Amino acid sequence: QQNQVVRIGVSPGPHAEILEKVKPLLAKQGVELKIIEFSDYVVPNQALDAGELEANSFQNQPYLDNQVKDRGFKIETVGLTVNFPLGIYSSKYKSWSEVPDGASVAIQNDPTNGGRSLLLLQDKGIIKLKDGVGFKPTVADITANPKKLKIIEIEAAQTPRSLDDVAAAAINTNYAVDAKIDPASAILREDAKGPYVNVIAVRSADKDKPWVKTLLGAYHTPEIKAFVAERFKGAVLAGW
Amino acid sequence: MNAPVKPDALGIGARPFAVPDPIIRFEQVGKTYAGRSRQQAVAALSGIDLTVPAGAIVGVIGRSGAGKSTLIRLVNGLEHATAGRILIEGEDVTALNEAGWRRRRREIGMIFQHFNLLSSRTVFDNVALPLEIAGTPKATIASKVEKLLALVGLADKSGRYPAELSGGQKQRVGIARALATDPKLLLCDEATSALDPETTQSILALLRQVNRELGITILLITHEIPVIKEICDRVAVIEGGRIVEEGETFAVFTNPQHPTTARFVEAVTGVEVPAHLADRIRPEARPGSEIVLRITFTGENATAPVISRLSSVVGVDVNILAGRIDAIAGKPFGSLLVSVPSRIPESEAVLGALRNLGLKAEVIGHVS
Amino acid sequence: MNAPVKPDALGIGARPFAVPDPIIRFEQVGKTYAGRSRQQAVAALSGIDLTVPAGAIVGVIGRSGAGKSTLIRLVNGLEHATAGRILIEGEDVTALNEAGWRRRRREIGMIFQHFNLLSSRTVFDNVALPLEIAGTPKATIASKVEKLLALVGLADKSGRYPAELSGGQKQRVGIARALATDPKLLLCDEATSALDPETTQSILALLRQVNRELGITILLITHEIPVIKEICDRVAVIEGGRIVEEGETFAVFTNPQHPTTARFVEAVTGVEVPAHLADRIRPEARPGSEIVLRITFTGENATAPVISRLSSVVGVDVNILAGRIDAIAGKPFGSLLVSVPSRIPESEAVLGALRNLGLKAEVIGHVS
Amino acid sequence: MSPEILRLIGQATLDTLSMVAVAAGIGTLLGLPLGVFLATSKRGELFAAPALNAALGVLVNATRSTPFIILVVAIIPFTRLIAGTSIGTTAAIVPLTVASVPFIARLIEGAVREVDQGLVEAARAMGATPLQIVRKVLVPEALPAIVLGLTLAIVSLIGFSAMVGAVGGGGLGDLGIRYGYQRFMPEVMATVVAVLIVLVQFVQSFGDRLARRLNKRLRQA
Amino acid sequence: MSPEILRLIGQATLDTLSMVAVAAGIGTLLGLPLGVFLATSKRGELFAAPALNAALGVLVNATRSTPFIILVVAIIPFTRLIAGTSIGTTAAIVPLTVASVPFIARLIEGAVREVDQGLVEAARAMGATPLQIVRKVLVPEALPAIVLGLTLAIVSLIGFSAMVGAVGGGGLGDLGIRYGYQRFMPEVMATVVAVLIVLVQFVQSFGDRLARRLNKRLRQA
Ligand SMILES: Nc1ncnc2c1ncn2[C@@H]1O[C@H](COP(=O)(O)OP(=O)(O)OP(=O)(O)O)[C@@H](O)[C@H]1O
Ligand SMILES: Nc1ncnc2c1ncn2[C@@H]1O[C@H](COP(=O)(O)OP(=O)(O)OP(=O)(O)O)[C@@H](O)[C@H]1O
Ligand SMILES: [Mg+2]
Ligand SMILES: [Mg+2]
Repeated sequence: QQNQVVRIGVSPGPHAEILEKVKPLLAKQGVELKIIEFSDYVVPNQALDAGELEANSFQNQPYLDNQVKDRGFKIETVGLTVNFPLGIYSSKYKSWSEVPDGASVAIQNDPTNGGRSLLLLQDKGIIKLKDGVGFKPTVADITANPKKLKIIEIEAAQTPRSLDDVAAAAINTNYAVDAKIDPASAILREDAKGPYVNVIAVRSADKDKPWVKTLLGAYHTPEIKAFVAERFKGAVLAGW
Repeated sequence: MNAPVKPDALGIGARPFAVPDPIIRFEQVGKTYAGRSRQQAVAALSGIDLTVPAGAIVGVIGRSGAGKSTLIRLVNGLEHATAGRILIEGEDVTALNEAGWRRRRREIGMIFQHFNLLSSRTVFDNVALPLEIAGTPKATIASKVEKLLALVGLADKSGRYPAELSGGQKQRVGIARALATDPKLLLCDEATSALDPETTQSILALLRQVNRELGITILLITHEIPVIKEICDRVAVIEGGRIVEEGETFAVFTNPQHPTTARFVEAVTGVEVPAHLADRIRPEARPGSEIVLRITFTGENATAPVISRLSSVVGVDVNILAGRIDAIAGKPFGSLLVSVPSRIPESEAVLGALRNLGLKAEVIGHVS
Repeated sequence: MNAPVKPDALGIGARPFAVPDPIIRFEQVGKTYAGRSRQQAVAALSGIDLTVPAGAIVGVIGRSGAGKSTLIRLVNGLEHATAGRILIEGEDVTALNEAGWRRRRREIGMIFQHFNLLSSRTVFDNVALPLEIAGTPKATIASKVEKLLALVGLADKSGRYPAELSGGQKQRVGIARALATDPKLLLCDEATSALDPETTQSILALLRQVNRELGITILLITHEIPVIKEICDRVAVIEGGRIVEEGETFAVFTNPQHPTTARFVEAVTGVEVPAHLADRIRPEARPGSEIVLRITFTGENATAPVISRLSSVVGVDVNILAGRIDAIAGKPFGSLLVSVPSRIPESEAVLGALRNLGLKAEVIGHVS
Repeated sequence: MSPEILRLIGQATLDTLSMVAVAAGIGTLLGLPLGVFLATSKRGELFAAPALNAALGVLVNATRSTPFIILVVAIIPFTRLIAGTSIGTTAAIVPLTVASVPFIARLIEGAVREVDQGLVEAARAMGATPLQIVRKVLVPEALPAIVLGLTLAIVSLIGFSAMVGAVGGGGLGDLGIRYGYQRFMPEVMATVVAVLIVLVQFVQSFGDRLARRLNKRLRQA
Repeated sequence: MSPEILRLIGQATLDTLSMVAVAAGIGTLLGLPLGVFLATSKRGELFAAPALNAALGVLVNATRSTPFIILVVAIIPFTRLIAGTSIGTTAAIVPLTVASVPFIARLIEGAVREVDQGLVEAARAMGATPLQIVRKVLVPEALPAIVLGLTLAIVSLIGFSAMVGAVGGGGLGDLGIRYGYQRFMPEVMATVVAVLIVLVQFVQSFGDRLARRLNKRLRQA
């Protein structure tokens, strides 16, 4: 019995929901999980670094690396969580080939998701990005855009709502599911095995604390895997 | 306008032949202000009967808080009567709605006790306001306003804002504004209270002129007796929310029936004993003292050479101590405080002579 | 207080022995209001020399817009002079900062022309305000305020808000407020303009009382001559921003030097020809017509039995047409409009007799 | 800073200006009558219509209480109807305007309530229609306060417009958040904030000055 | 709706109430003197200190013009100093308060500017100190307008508090955004908005009523 309180920062949505399921499992082992939702993607890292959280679970590795590089946080990954494959959807066209030149494409306006969408477009040979931009390209990094696509950046949760206004929109799968869009209807889709598996991060100093093992142990259980599969119906994939 | 002519308490409607409706008639009007929380309601007016004939200038006097402003504000619906009814040109306005009032108000000018000038408008634009509201063409407005400003002596203040004016100047803007639309009826709430006597005179002359030339009826509130005296045909005296006396100005002032009126009249007739005399007056005669008499002159005999006749007929020296002979509504009127030797035969003779001349003479006391 | 006593234009400081500093002294004071954009500046006052001795009641009269309010507002620093200097108790206040003014103002009460009552405070709390500001204890405030409200006749309005008061009631609250702190100096800007004659009398009596009993100096602005007449020791007449005449009230009113003063005095002495007479007056005599004379009485001979002597000595009927005999600053004073037969010997005799009595007599015209 | 970023800042400034200008303009156009009506339609007032007053009050409160982003989503169909799309700067103007109307209305309501009732009485005594009273008395007399209120509203809108990044509205606030904050480019953040401060400072000084100039109640010394 | 959601809504309502209450309370405490000072410290005014006035003006404008999320992050060290943490409801109150102070100050400035200068003159003529003038004249006379201004501010804060989700602040707006907006649960969104409307409606009615009761200038018929 550890009788330990662990404050964990999450983004609203699947991360929070999954951890709600982890919570009772941990409680049995004497770890009280306090889930704190943030609607921002910088504050959870900042709060973790400052000691106001013990862990967070909302980001993927490339994003974390960037944050650490930019802001010098002393935090690091201790385990993988889930992956939200990202797709490009359209309510007007059945396949990407139908999308005409000069069409507008909505992508997310936060660096991670937006960057991911741009990388997806590059992977599919639709645009070219500056060499060596890493995981955080911006619209400004586009070097070739033969289809003359108009890239429109809007909030991630807003992209499903913009489908009627654009030719195609990049949508995180979790939002697609919530918005009752079938993830299978994507006209472009990230490869399942991308670098974008989300992680649980803790302060470097804490990484060997016993509760970290307990937390990961409770997370990486078949029960949770089953919950993810059942609850998100393929939109969120267990990444461990 | 077309309401049936009914007999009323004042007897005007009771005449057997049709008379024009009075422009305003109050019938048993009362006004009670609802009190704020924990404060009592205030009965500002009660049982008011008053008639303002078309074309007349009617004055209302009364002490501070008597209900004068309330009375005048009932006439253009800024306050609503809580009892009785008010007829304007025969129409019962007690239950008039705002649209109905609007029609009426276009024909009624009002000079406010507190001016109520728009701070955001220049003097010119303040006077132009009622004309704009009435939809008068711009060019007409300009000439009309300039004429009015000249009349009230403010031609040079045309472009100024109210904040740049003196108290009396503001009042004059209010007067010009009320006259701008040549209303049928003009309500004046202390229209000259902030003005010096000379300016007051010129404003009263202006009011008299619009009354005579344009037939504008004027209901005028004031506490300045000279103003009433100067231009009012009729006067109502209000006290504690009731009209205690009403009638032709001359009749009311020469023969006041109510103590309030009498006190007001004292001020105009100057029978008040001046302070320097009051100290010296004794109730009983002393050797060599003189009797102080107050002689009241009413219209007819004031032009008779009373004092000089007294002297020549009775053969005593009549010393005028104080007093006033004035013109009220065009008729001379007043009273004098005189002293005559208090020796018995002479004083008796003086009092007798005065009685014979039909004058009221009152012994105030003795002075030595 | 301790400024060196210097000779000045008015000669008061020139006396060889030390005299107390006057409470206020204006020395060549000017005040120009800067104009708003595109409007000219207004020279409201210029070259003002005026002395208010401690303990005196000094009146300022003048026509609307003459600069009276501006003058009074200079005394407590609500406006700042743009020329000359002002001494209060010998201290030059022209360059006083706000803290300095604050000290002074605690000793100066002011009644505003526009009342300036706080809408958010009841009558009681409005009167209490200056006491609160002066840090008076609560209990003292309560008794003081109640006494004052009773004095101005508003005891029953204590809990009301200004919006519930009549014009005159508001003015009385302003008066009570100004008196609350027993100031050394009281500035009254048209303190009684909204009051009826009786209330005015009682307020003036109150002012006289505080002047006599507490030695409060009063600088009083008014356009009501009776007010000046009633309580002012000295009077200054202001016209177009300049003092055109200044002196003891009696002297100024009996022997006005400036036409403006004369016009004001006309109002108080009633020598104005009443309208009903004016129409009938002709420049030339006709058979059987009478001469209309204006006889001016000054203090000394007003008590002499002039009219009756005329009658008995000259043997003519003297008909008093209009006029006033009044008390100005405690001395009788006035003028009468009389008519005497215009037959040559009698009229000549009358004029001669009047001259002999030292009276000013002026022929106005002839009336038949 | 790269010329690209500078270009972005320039564009964002233009976007902010156009969004705020249009939202404030239309907000005033609609908020003014609404505010005046709210101020004058309670029982016993000029336009007495207590039921409509209450209804509009609830509508205004509803719009004011809905979080902006939820408002954006809730009115997407309306936005599409007006702007033809629900995303981009033009589309962002619609929710911004919808949010500004009740805000401006409340500010104007407050200003109008302060007008001396004696002046309204004077106009009524002249037989003025309610509309004339509004146009010739209430609005001109409340103008200095209205100008201060609009200044407050415009400054608030500048802040508010940072939220329209959600629908790709762009503008300075959004740029500051996305580049400066999320991408950790402190110099972009600083520049954006500096531009915003200058902008707001300018709006505020102008508003203050205008309000003073319009206030004819102040005595000039 | 699940009982869990209902519980969340209950908690969020409490969070919103506490955040807004504290922010409005402290905002008023600080915004009132600041607003009064801004209204009275220009050249030639009661507290004439044009330089300080200008400096505070810029500070207020700076705070007002910085997008809320940037403000939140910018003042994290300060938040930690005050609240001991930079996340959660308690911490969220700090930036909310910081944002509310200049907003309330501007509203109060506007209200104070409308006070009849004649009354200030009357108090000055009594020898009142500037502070006495503020306490006995400016604030009481502006009170109805101040109450309306604070009502506006509180309603705005309720809206504003939706943004504190960024630091895990919680509250109704945040709940609406997280569940209703991000998780596409329209019924949560609707419920949250309904609660917000009721809340705002209550605040607004109360403010309106209080302002009317405090306004002694209105004549009672
Ligand atoms: N703030 C101002 N700006 C410009 N002119 C002003 C200002 N205040 C007063 N005046 C002008 O200065 C002159 C004197 O004004 P003041 O108020 O002193 O007159 P007053 O003698 O008190 O008149 P009243 O008896 O009508 O009150 C007037 O012509 C007035 O228009
Ligand atoms: N809104 C109100 N609420 C309560 N009482 C009021 C209200 N208005 C006036 N009164 C009271 O009604 C009475 C009559 O007021 P009114 O204004 O008619 O007096 P007035 O004769 O015009 O006096 P003044 O000569 O002083 O102007 C006063 O006692 C006053 O206090
Ligand atoms: Mg009155
Ligand atoms: Mg004056």
